[in-house]
Amino acid sequence: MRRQVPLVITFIVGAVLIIAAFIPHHPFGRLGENFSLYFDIIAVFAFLLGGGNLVRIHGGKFMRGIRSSIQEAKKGGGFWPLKFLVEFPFFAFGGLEDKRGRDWFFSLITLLGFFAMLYAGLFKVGNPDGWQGNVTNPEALFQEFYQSMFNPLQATMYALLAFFVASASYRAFRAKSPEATILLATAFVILLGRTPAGTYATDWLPQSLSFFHIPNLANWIMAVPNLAGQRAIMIGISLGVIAMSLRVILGVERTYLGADEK
Amino acid sequence: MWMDSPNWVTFGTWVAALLTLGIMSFLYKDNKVYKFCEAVFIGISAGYWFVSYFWQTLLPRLGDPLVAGAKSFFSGSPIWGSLVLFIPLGLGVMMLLRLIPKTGWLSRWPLAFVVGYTAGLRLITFLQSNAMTQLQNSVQPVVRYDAAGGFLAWESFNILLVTVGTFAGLFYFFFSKEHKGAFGRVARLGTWFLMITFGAAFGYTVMGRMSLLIGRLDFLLADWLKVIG
Amino acid sequence: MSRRISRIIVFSLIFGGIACCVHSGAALAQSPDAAVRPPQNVRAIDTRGDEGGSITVMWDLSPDDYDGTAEAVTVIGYEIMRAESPGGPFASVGFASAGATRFADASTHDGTDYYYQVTASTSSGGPVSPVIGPVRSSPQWFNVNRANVFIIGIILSMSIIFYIASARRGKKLFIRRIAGLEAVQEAIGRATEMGRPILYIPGIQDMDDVQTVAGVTILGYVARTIAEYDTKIEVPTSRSIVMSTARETIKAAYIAAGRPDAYSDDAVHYVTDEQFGYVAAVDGIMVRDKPATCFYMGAFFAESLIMAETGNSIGAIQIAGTAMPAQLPFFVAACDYTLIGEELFAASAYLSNEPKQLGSLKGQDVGKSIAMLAIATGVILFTLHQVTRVQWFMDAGNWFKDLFLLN
Amino acid sequence: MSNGNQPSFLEKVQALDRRVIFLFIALAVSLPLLFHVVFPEKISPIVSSMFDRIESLPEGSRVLISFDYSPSTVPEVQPMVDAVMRHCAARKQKLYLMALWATGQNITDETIDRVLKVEFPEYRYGEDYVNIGYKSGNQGLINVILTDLKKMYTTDVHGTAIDSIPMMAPIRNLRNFDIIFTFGGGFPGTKEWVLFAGDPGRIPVASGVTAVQAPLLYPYYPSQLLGLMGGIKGAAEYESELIRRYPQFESLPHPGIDMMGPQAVAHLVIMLFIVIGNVAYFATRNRQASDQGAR
Repeated sequence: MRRQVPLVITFIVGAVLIIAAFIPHHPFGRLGENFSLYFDIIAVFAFLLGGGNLVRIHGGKFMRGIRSSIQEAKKGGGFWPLKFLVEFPFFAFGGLEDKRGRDWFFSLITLLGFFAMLYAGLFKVGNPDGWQGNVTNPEALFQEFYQSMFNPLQATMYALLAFFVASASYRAFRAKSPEATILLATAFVILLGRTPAGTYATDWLPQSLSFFHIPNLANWIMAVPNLAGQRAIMIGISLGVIAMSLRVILGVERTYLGADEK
Repeated sequence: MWMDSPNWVTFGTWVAALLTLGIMSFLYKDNKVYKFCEAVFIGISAGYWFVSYFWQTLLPRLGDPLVAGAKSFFSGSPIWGSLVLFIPLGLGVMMLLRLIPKTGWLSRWPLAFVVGYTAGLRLITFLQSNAMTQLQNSVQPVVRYDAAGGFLAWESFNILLVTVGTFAGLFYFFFSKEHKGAFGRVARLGTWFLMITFGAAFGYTVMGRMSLLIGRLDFLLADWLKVIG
Repeated sequence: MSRRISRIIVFSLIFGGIACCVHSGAALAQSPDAAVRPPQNVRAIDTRGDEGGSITVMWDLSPDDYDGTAEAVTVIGYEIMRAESPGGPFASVGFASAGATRFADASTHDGTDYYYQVTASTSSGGPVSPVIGPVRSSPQWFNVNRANVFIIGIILSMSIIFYIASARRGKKLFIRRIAGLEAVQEAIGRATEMGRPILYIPGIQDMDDVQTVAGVTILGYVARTIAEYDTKIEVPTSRSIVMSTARETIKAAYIAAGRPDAYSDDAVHYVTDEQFGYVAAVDGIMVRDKPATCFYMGAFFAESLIMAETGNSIGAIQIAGTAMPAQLPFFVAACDYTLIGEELFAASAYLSNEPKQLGSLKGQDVGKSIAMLAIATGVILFTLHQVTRVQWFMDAGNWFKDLFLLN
Repeated sequence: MSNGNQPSFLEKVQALDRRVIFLFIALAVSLPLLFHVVFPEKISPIVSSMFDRIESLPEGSRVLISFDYSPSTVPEVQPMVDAVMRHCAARKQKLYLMALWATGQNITDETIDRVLKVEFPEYRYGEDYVNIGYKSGNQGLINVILTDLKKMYTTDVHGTAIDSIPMMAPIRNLRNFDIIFTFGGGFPGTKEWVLFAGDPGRIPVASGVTAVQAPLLYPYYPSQLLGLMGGIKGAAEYESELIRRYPQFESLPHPGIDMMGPQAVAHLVIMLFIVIGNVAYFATRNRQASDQGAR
């Protein structure tokens, strides 16, 4: 029973949604839109679980960590709050893999960041338009946090890719097999085609061989063989998705639903 | 406002610059500064997303319509539109029942809804956008003539190559046939086309990734250190 | 529905545009006072296959519209006028450019009687057609315009369902080895030997992406082996629903392996919805916990390479799978094994080793065969037309190609 | 493996610490930024065809520029727009500015304020340039204005009647323009301009798009598209050709060229590492083979 009901729900929701794609009449015509709204709402409720999980993990680390730090400070007597404050930096920046949970400091930072953002956002702190103001108003504290912290962190994390494409191509582009050689050669031509060097390298070629002019060759690769590969991947994916969806709707695949205890 | 004062702007730039350097230090090795930046990032981004969900989904799409529905209920107007919203509200609450061990099994209902929704919706969208559109684009003559009747060898060759490549690629994806013999050779050709696709996409993306790094370095050198104009 | 209408408009506009513009240069020289005739044979019907609220008006071109031979074009377009009584007042509801022969008025109320007339617009007013009507709009129960999607969907679905059913009846099916999936067992074994954890990333999208569903189901089979081997698994998620689903999945795997007591919710934890915040955390987990094996199964964006390169730097065995074409090159470059597109969706069926799941893989192959057959048919028809110049091949090819037209 | 336990130099190179690569990439990007390293960009035919067209058009020719993009693609697209605008203004051509994207209208104003008003103060609004702004309708809009521009545009962005703007007098439809430039990176954009204006109206269409979009549009060149610029590289090519012919522009910002310096060095560094990796790989493989042969 506990397992049957979810299977029936999945089947009905999936099947109805498929059929509704062909029925313009109310209420089926907008069923997809409505279900997508339901999904969004469920996702917000689920966030209470996710956010709760985040707070629980880091709250736990923080509590355990600070307790052991205080105990440490209490050892050997004396005025422990003062000792705690003096030792705090050492605790906070102890070893990276601190077995005694002294990296509670980082959990504290996460919690502070989380609640600061909630405070600034949910109460619209500093919003010139007050409660009615838009949460994305650039003058509010929420957006100020976004600009000075969120934005640089995100952009820098993204920018790390510049380094990783370099290290990945150094390691992966070795002519170890025919496949690897093709991968290497294609990437090399395209890379060359993106620099002035590509233009100069083949500039001397006569007009009749203009195809081998690197920028032309790069464009040709993008437009012809690349297209063929893309198409095969796309058609394959569509069939994969159709089969996956059918397995889920028909209840053939049910791993995600969990199992009954006992 | 106080946030517009030059000191505050400088402070904001310094915070941004130090966070930037902190993340970049990870390239050398993991360290405390990176860990600090990571902790900040996780905290504020999780908070940021929740605030966005709250103001942009929960209130306008559930809260406000329900309040409006309650108002019209008391004024005697029809409220069907907002009654329907009790479905997602109920499913959302069921989601939270995980927290109570006895009712935890009920949380599978919203999960079942979500997975059924995804399966039904994606089946149709992928059938349309991937399968049918690609098939439509693939159907074209592999022999071409220009308006005057002259044979367009190069164009014809290219289209033939795309068609052959698509077929070979699809051969590679066959699961119920061993990649052996003639079939195996075509499938191998398919992997070559896939490798060209991957190599091309890789090489082409490098420029965009470098632009991101240029953007960050430009911020550090121009906005923060002011050594370039 | 409005998409369908806009497609109709687009198509009529393409042909209309081509038709009228070739000669519109000449039109400028013409005196606008020359008497033009109105559009002929105006009809109005309820728009087919919609949810109501739309009426399609059609007409034959004014004889003074460009007809392929005329030297001059004087009609620059058609103004569609509507009223609720035959006597008017008529108000414009839209404009179609010269050469167009239909217009969908999407501002009607179902059940109301409407009357239409169409004006052939010139730069100085223009003649109007006779009034037609009444006509009403109404919603339909089947969208005939999508009949082709319906039929192709049925064909592909049936081929998959057929093989699921026949496998269930016990028919033996051959499925080839998939290297990336054969490596799963070995990769888990390696982590067990080394006493290091396994990191599983189910993508960064929510459960409404079918790739995430695939990622979570694969997690189910991976977790089964992990439960048997008693290896530690870590699943950081970037979405809360994925966290809940992954917990259910892993728990079920531990129960199936007969070790429900070994399961703990802590294996799966939420990090943040933010793409790069999530990656920052995953990178941190990698360099600190040093997992022996990393799985990346699901939908990925730019972060794919950040994770895969960091995973590589700690010497982990990495198995990736995604249907994001833009990220495949990076996984191929940085991981030991990569499931490409369709293989990601086949993985859970393959790993389950259940006949009916494997049957669906055979069904997918039949689907691919049908797709190739369709491409081949169309290509041959059009090529024959090019070579032989027999019009019939062109007509047949166009008919065939339109089967895959979305409208 | 080579004899002994010590890995040879070549083997060390093969398993190079990635931080060495990181260091080189950091230098490859930051040094050109610091020292303003620029490379002579050689203009490719696909860009020069449109440059030459502008160059060959007589003074007072009518150029339509459509701003079909949003702020998110400004960093990539704007350098191309600035370069083309400068070129047209230097050639004293009449600029007609419009947008298929709602977000394009503000960018148009911003570009006018930054480029035209500052660098070409003699340019008069309504006589030398006009901003007719954004209208909805995407390709439908193109289709209508192909036959009758004033059907859709009765006023410019400031609400001035089109008929009272001097430079609009000779314009009846798109065919009255000598060239159409479209800048963007999505829908609607270049494809729509080609299919709905360029092809049916036989009007030359030139385009500047994001690097991601460019490969999808190459098939239209040269029969349906006069020329195409893709991303920063396209901008750099156009800018350098512009500076070569009009040295007075050298002092103005040329973000395309500036960005291409670090780009080119970084690309070369990556290619260099690929070559080194392969040389080391083949060298050790050959030595392995000969070692085995000797035994």
